[in-house]
Amino acid sequence: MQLSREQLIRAYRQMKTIREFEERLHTEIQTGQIAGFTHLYAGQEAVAVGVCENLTNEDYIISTHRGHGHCIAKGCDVRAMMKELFGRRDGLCKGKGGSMHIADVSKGMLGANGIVGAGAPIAVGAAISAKLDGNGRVSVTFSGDGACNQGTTFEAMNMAVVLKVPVIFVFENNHYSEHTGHKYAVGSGDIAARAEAFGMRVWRGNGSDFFDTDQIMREVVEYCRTTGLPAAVELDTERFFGHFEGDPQRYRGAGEVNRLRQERDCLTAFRAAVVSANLLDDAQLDGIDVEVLKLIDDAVADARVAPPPEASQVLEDVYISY
Amino acid sequence: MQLSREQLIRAYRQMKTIREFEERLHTEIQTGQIAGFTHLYAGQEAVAVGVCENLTNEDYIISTHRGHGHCIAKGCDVRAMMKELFGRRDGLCKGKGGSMHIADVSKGMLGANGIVGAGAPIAVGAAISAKLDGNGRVSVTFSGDGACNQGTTFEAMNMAVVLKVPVIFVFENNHYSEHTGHKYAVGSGDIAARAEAFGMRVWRGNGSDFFDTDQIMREVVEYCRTTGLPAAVELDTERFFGHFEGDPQRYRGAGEVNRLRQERDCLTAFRAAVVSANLLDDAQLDGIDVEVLKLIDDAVADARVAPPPEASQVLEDVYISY
Amino acid sequence: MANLTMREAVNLTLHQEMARDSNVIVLGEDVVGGMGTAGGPEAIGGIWKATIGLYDKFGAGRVLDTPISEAAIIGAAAGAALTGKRPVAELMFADFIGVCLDQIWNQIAKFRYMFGGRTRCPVVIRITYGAGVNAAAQHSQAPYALMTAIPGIKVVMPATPADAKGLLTTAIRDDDPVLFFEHKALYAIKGEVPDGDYMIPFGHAKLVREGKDATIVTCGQMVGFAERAADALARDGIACDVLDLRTTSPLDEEAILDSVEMTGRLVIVDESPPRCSLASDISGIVGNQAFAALKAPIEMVTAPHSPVPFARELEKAYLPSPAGIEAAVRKTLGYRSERRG
Amino acid sequence: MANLTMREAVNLTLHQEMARDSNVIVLGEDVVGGMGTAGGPEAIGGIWKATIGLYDKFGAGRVLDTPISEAAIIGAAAGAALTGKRPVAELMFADFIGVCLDQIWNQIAKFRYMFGGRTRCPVVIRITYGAGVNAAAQHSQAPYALMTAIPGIKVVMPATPADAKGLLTTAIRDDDPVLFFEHKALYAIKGEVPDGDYMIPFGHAKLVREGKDATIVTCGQMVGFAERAADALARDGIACDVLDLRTTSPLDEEAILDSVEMTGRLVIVDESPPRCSLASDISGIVGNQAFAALKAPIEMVTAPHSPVPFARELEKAYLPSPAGIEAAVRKTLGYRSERRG
Ligand SMILES: Cc1ncc(C[n+]2csc(CCOP(=O)(O)OP(=O)(O)O)c2C)c(N)n1
Ligand SMILES: Cc1ncc(C[n+]2csc(CCOP(=O)(O)OP(=O)(O)O)c2C)c(N)n1
Ligand SMILES: [Mg+2]
Ligand SMILES: [Mg+2]
Repeated sequence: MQLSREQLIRAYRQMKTIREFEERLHTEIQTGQIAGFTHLYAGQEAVAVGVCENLTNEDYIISTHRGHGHCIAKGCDVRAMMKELFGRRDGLCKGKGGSMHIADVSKGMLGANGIVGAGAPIAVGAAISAKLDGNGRVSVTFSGDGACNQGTTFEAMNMAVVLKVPVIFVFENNHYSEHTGHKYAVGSGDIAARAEAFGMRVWRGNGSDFFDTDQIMREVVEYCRTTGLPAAVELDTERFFGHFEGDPQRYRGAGEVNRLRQERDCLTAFRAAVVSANLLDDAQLDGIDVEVLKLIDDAVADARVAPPPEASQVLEDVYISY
Repeated sequence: MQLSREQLIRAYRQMKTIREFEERLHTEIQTGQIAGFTHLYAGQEAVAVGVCENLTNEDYIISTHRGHGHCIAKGCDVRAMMKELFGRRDGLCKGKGGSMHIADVSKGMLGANGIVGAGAPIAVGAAISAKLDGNGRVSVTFSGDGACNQGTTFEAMNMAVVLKVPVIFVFENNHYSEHTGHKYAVGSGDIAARAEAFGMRVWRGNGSDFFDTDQIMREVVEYCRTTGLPAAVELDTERFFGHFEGDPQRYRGAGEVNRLRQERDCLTAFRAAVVSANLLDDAQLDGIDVEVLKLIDDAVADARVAPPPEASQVLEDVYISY
Repeated sequence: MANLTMREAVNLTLHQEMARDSNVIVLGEDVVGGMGTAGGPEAIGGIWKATIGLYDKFGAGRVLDTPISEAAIIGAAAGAALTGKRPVAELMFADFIGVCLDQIWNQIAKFRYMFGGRTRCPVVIRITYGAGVNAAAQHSQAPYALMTAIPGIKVVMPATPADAKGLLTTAIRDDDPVLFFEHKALYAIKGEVPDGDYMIPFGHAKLVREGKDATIVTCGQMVGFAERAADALARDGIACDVLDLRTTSPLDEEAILDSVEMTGRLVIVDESPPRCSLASDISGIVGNQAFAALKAPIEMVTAPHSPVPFARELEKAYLPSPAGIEAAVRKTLGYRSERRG
Repeated sequence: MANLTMREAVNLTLHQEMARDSNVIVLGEDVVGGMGTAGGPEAIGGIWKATIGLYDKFGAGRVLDTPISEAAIIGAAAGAALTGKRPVAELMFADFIGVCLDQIWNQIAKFRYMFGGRTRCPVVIRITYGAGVNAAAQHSQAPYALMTAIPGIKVVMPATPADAKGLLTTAIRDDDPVLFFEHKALYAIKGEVPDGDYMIPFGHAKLVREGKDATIVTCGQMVGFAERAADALARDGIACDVLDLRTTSPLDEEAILDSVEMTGRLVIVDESPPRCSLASDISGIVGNQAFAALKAPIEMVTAPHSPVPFARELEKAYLPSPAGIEAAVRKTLGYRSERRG
């Protein structure tokens, strides 16, 4: 492990924040206060954090319908995010976007996206900017094992190779697209091989292991920054909740979620690794847990009482001038 | 060579018919009688014929914007085709389709298509029918080296693998998409490798050589008919005219077209092969040439004087009932 | 008669038509559900549950679960239709027309025409649409105008479970391509649905309220809104014809013109933004063909020229409301002619 | 002033704007041409020649030749715009909106709104459109209504070389996304084009003929057709206002209403099929807002409800014609009011 103590603490705090954010949403949604479709990221934290800890504030990411984790990992304001999900006037997107369109371009987070596969070409565009500006930035697009069957994802990979731009295609293979298994829907089952066939370098790793993901991403980001070329990473990971909140998950094997939470929890693995290596101790980690829980508590308390948008705001922000 | 004399004669006649059809169109277009955008197939005949000679009347093909060759090879009526290109009332499509939409579904020719990449998913659908009907038919989709970058082509390949349907993706790599070289626009340069990454079997061959193409297609069609699975074939070939009629072709190397016509003419190669192997003689082939030329002459003469559509027909054939 | 939700009515119709004609096939994302999982096929039975039970009954050959590839789904439906099948494709959200428009607009709608009338392409595309469940900008749109504008396809907008059955049966048996819009906020609404073979012809609007004071024309989710408005107005003695179009292409111009010629006043209610909308379409037709009959300007009650917002308060402000419809009727009734003529 | 074709005017404007602002980039299929060939880059200079010379001048970093992947082209433009560039993407034919609608409709048009106003997406998409060159059903359409219907984008329809320059300059400097429709049959038409910096504001229609008898509203290729009709009518002493909209979103309602309030008679000319069209859109607005001023039904001259056919005779029958416009004006003038009122 090449990470400093600060880096380890930061990574843990980020992963834990995502986890608690999602766990809390899961319960808040039952209360009926949060409207719309919500896709929770719990279980996949090591991917978002493993990727974003290797990026600067100035690098770009494009997310998916399952975007909270990427948002938090890229440094978006957790309280403003919570308000957004509650549909509040001073939510991150003024209550206009909601879960599937949560974004903060000022943080290089170019949006969750409700259209599966739409993000990949947009990430190519961000990489075009980076290349043209010569600022060494890279652009990352997250896609699921389902999204890897959408035409835009392929077009984007080919275009990135043709235009030689520094975009990183991160494939989060959580084995499901909605209620369908990836073994069924992904032709060969091998996502990275597809990227490779377009002529880019690819990596594969364990997305439930922060250290593996971090290590790979260090290499990938370094590769893309220095060569200016695209690359792809397939990370094996797990989602702990349903596809969306309300999903009865009958497609899961018996006890599957429990087993995953036991065996494939990136937070548990992280704690075990750093404690056994004497890098951090349980008390320190517990302290972070308390802080994170307080942050989420406060965010929810805030969001609950925050004012909703005015009806008149429906017509604001359509154009800059018209 | 495993082909009978009849088969050889048929193959030659088909290739020659395509060639003369296109050569004649090239001159007819100069006269201004033929309107619209026309993409000529000359140079690629061994592909269309090598593929279609291995199909039955009942198998399906879907073509591209460069569709005349596929049409003829699949058995469409050459006179009706010519009338269609002249925009005549009793053209193959009543003058409504023209070059880019020429079709005869009764012949299993599901249409030229003006939208690059649109044919591939449609071919998957035809293969779904074939599978469901259990009639052993296969479905073939032709795509260029340009079309292989369009999202629909990838989606179709993946879907064919997932649904396990007998569709054959024939990639005609003529090294150009419009005025762009395939080395530039096709990521790795290797089209078949992309198909392979979806988990299907692939073949590669010389699409300027009828015998190579025929041999491969025999294997491929046999494979798809018996397994019911998809496959892909990349065939290296050459186009002898511009992308469309009127293209100044400045992107070509000096003398390139002449050289290709010298060295990569499938008709010349065919003749040399069958004559040197004593399978057919020059006189026989010359006889076919004369017949073909007469057919084309007649078709043009017919088409020139055929009546145009009535203005009122513009509103016919939009719906079956409305 | 059975009391069913619209979702159940759709499901029942699919069962009946698949049983009736072995050429009917169903395809789309998660229309089976659970493929390649430990839970197994039909573990979920379709994200909207509209296709539940079909896989068990008719098998993998006729009920095809697809990858997330809408362009290939619609294209595959097109190819199957050209070769003798009657595919019913499911598009999970109407907003996804964005990724497969070509196959609808440039392929399916045009095959027959481009091929000189020498083929048919009997595809049905079932599309879930509309706002009201806070699904925000990319999962709430109502792009039926975009589809109505396309020559070569028919557009169906059921407003009740019974209509869903009658119109879907007609759609599946129709030899032209049909886009069948199912409003997600109507899925759980219940109603009496006729048993057995039940077909409703296209191009015939349904008069759901009768009245000589003004005409309200609408379709889909807005029918219920218009009925509420009409009922409220009725309490004040204002009687409206409320026409549920049922299909927007073909459009029942006769029924609209007949009503407007009687009432002289027209309100069109449309869930989409105003520009180049179905509301403007009908306004243009009526303004041209019933000009002399009009006693007041045609009022259009539509969503605003904005994307669909997420927050409850905003989405409520976005959607046309019964109160807004009522106000429009009162406005047209209050109009006093000052026409030069 | 210089006498230029519309194609040259577009090319000149791209040169000027790229020279003026280093954030302006150009991308699309064959916008360079000859990449990866023996002839080398710029060997052809863009299929429409509208982008010729840009690669030589501004280099591969700012002039990006792309694979045939329209969704990725428009998506890449979106991403570049979100991160500070002003991309001008070329869509070779408007019909290809079919394969990239999502990126226009659900992404570019909605980013600012979905993100709560906290970003901008200054993309320009140049789109070649329209019938008249026998390119048949998939290469001849005029889907500006479909784009006009989308909240969040602006739609520009230049009818002359000068307007092409003035409006494209404005489009590139605009902070909102703009769809810029170039009619392929107008590319070779010549006209005087102002030198230097030349901007035309959006939302201001141009009065190209003046007359108090009737109003003709149109845009794009149809402007020339309408002028021919107006000139023919003028010979019979019938004087028409002919309004070239220049932009359909924003729409210059004022100019239309002002003219109709004067003439009382309106003919709208639209190259698209009739349903949910720009013609119906304007008809709806005028019928509502200038009801009292209308002396006759609004006439709409549009293409029929059919795909675009191939054969010359059929395409001619498909397109609105100057004679058809003339007839519509005569029809509206011949109308004698029998309104009940
Ligand atoms: C174009 C499009 N098609 C379908 C959907 C519906 N949908 C939302 S998420 C999803 C599954 C995505 O699976 P995957 O990419 O593996 O991401 P995950 O949900 O596992 O994070 C689907 C089909 C959509 N939003 N957009
Ligand atoms: C979706 C779409 N994009 C672009 C075009 C314009 N276009 C027509 S043919 C062509 C090149 C196709 O190249 P390839 O697939 O190699 O076929 P070839 O012309 O070599 O036969 C292009 C870009 C189109 N018709 N459709
Ligand atoms: Mg997944
Ligand atoms: Mg090619």
